[in-house]
Amino acid sequence: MSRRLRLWLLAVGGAGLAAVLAAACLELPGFGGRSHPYGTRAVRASLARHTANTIASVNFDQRAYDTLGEMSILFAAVLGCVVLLRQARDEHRERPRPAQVARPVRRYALLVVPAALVCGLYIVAHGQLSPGGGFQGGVVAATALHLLYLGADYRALERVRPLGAFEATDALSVCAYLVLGLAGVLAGTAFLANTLLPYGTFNTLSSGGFVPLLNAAVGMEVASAVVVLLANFLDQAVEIVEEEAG
Amino acid sequence: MNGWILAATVELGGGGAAALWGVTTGPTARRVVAQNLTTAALCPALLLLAQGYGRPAYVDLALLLALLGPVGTLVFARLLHEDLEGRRPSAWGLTYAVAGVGAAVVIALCAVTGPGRAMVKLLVIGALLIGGNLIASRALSGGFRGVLGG
Amino acid sequence: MHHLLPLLVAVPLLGAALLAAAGRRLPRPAAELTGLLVCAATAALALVLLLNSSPPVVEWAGGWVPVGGESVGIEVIGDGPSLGMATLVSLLTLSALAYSWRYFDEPPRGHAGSFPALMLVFQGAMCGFALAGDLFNAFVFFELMSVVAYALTGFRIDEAKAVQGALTFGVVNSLGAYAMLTGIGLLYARTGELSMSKIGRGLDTAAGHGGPDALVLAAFVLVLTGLLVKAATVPFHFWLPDAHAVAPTPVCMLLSGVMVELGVYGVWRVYGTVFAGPGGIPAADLTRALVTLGVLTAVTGAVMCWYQRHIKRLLAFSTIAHTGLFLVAVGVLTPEGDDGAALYILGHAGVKAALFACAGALLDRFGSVDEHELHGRARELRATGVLFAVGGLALAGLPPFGTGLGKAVSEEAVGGPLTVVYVLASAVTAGAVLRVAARVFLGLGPPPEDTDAYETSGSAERPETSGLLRRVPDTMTTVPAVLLAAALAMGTVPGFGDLVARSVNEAGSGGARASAAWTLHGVLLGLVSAALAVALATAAVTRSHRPSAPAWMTPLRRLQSGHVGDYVAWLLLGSTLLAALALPGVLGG
Amino acid sequence: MSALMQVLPYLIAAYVFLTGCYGLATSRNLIHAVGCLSVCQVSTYILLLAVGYRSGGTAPVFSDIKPGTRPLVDPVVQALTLTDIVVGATVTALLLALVLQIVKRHGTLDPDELRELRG
Amino acid sequence: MSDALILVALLLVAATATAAVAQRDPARQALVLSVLGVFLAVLFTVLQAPDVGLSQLAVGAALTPLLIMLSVRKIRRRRRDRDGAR
Repeated sequence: MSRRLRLWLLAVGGAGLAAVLAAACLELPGFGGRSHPYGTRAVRASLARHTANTIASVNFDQRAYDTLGEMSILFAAVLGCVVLLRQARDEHRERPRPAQVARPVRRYALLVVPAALVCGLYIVAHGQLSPGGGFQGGVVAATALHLLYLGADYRALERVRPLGAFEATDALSVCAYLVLGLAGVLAGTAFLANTLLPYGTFNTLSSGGFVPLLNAAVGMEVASAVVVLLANFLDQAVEIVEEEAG
Repeated sequence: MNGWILAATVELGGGGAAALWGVTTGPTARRVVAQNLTTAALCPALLLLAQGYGRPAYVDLALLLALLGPVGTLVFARLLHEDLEGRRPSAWGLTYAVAGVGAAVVIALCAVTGPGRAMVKLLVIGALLIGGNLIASRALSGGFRGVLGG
Repeated sequence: MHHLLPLLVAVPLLGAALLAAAGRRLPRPAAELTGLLVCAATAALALVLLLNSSPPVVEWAGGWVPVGGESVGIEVIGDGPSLGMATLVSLLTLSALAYSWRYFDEPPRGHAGSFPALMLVFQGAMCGFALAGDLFNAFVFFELMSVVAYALTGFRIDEAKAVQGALTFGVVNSLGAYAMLTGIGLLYARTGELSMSKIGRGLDTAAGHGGPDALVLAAFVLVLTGLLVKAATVPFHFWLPDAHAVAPTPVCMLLSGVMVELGVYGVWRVYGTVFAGPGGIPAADLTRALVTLGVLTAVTGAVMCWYQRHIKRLLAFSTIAHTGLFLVAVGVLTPEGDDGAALYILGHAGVKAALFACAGALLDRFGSVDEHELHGRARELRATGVLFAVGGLALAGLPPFGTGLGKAVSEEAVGGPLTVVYVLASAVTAGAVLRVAARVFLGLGPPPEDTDAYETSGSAERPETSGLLRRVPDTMTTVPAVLLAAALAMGTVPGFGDLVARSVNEAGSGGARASAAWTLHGVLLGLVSAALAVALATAAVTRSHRPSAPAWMTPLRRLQSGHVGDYVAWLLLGSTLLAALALPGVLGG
Repeated sequence: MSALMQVLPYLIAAYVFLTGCYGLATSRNLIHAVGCLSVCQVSTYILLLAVGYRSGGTAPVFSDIKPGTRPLVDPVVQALTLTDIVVGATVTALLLALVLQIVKRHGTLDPDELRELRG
Repeated sequence: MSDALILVALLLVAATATAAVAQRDPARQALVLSVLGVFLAVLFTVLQAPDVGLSQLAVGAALTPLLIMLSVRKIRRRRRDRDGAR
């Protein structure tokens, strides 16, 4: 199809969809309205289970089944990337040459890596209390690890990154989440039912029943998944070379 | 209604628009500098917002931005070093000005919060923000000179 | 019992996670055996639940049973259609895994478990989507199923076509999913709920006596865009041939056999639960939209199918044609239509998976799936040839295959001139399959000449096994044979049709009952289709020179350009078309 | 001002979606196309959060406020958006992986130059 | 007043999204996307969704640009190798 024809199609389709969307926007309840029945119920349910962060309660208790799907998406995507970015038949690996980085940058990186890891851990651990949680903290911790690549070089990163262990952790965290869910079925309540553990004291680290456990499982999963994901992309960008040209 | 939110609006409007203009025009090297300054300009806005809404919990966002913003810039500095070669961008005047704004905001907030854990957190954010920014600027203006392979 | 419903998702996911965790240590046969066992266990669980699904059960994940009609949890539906789809998914995954036993040449080094693990995640995702009673949950599993499908489609990274098809698939389906999510956001804004049944009630309450408004229309269009992209309805269908022609054969069996049909199932479920009330989209408008698009899909799919030479691509277009037929049956909104679509989907899954399995055998034996190149070369593969031909006849709806029963019931339900579409679409697609069978397995007719037409040939494909096979392994003939036998059983086991009809109607049509059994009318129409298919195939094979595609076909073929940008433009146009088709009811209301 | 503010966030979400689609359809570079797809997804975040916003409300996170003292915004849409962001990141990663393989096998990033899978 | 703040954040996001689509060079687009991530985080804070803001910062400001830039680098390196071999 020619570019011109495609633009015409796009114009017609886009205009139609724009009209539909605009008409719908005018019918939507005004921005900032007060009616949120599900939201109100969610807040009540969260307080009843002593979870200070309602969003964590929705994610890891009320709609924990959605989060199972979400973490499976991440798990599947990592598995998919490992498969798609594997070394093909006509490729080989080349050791990257060591990089030289200005000293202040190197120092900054070495200083910030532990700070970022602590920060990531803090965000995961306080997930059920303050904003944050397994996902956010996991990404921070995993991304921070790559400061070693940015500030030093790829070999430094590879030294602290046993890939097999991270892959296994990724999968085992998914297992842990599922096993926690299945515990509910075995106990005769329901899948992912948060009824087995005491709800604890409101606004403390151990409150919310199994919310902190699920949160930790997601945190581990996300951190190791992001490490594996980035490792595959880094391998492509740095190590893997195609054999013949043309 | 309070002045904190007003200040945040001004900071967001001014800093944001400038950052947007900087990152969409000009040579690549200039754009990376603008990307770096976005972090520096918006992190104080997040701190002001947390204060304005009366929600100390929102400070975590500023912490994360102060931590990850420079990391993002280092990504570009490392992976775009061919583009940065030759025309080393530096906007030291602007960098110091933005860092100054950040410092001023942190100091003002410290004065309001008073001593305690919250103040320590603010100071950590301030240190990370300003330190990270200066380092990232340094990296952009030649920190990776002589980088090989990897 | 109902507490076990979410296990249909949890068990395959657990199996996949264990496989991935142990993947580095596990030898390949152990990994594949684990995959088979977990899959079989899920299938057994689905069957047990299916047998206990009358009356329909509902499970609240997390144990958030509604208090005073209000819940914060997620609804998981266990009625006949949802568990039926889950069972179909599980059984088909089982057969795909059995088919791929010792199949791929080279699992990624150190990741022997990754293919079975991905297949298990795929199974879990499709089960989750089938069981979802909550709109956002449906979106999550929709996306999970898509993500796995992209990875599986691009599995053979050495193939230029495979990675391109997977990317097109990924972009178009993701965009469809985002459209669906936007629609869910609109519905949430109006009703403040996420459970499908509560959204439906919320829409009715909000509309009062006024009927639907622009917001309902937009939400309908956006949610259906997502589902119809999955169901490969014209003009959202372009990704399907590109993806199905290039995916590994066991994956094709799942994609064509059940994933696409899940889109149709989603349309049925979402319309029936969310938009069927007075505050939703009026029945006449839905019928107009679905029947128009369905007929368009059936015709386009059938015509394009006829002019393919790449065998897997040909089968992919035939899936498109049949999906159009399912949509028409669902679109007439009668209990009989639902029954017909359900039976047709069941039969079609077995037949289409068997046909893909046979095409896979050709690919691995000869390194080609090109009709012209393979002319007469596959004489030695008697068993595969017989299966392929029988599959073709079953595709035409020859009684007593399950496809025939489904087609007959659907034809009865739609009635009138639409019957012609059913007969023609199934005859043309089946004719194409039989033509391939005659040329490839029997070497009938003169070898077709190559033209430099705008088309994808299937020559010089890399086999999926390590090197070309010397003989086709038993699994590769047993699996299609079993699948065809199952399709045959669906039409012959007495009472099967009624059983399906009863469980579908119990869930969907508010107690209305229809019976689904062979009628004289249906048998005759099935015979007519089959005869027509044979006639078409004979005519094509015996013509002395291959008539190149007529001139009016060229624009149609050019539309299938393999270009992501084109497909995105079509997606937007399609949603506009959908809105236009559903508009009268909103204006009138 | 306030009448406009009633619908503006929704309209901006719709605008961003269509802009992303435009970029996707006219893209000459597959990496750019993947970026445009993530722009499309941004629109869903904006829409969902705009739907859940409540004037004068604050986040339902009770680590630093007492329950019941202030009006609250809707927590459910926030949870949905969180899921959505994860989905977006993973889809981006997966599609980029496919793009890398396309470059290897086809030697080009321009969708106009991909000459397989036609007709 | 808070309306004005929301307005500013929304307009910034809309403008940046447009710019992200208009930048045809992937490396430059990644820069804009990273800025878009930060603006979105601010918008989410303004809409009282700090949790979402945090994950947007983590994903949008660091992870996605890193992924895109690694892809760009791979392609550039490949091109360089090809040119060198010729």
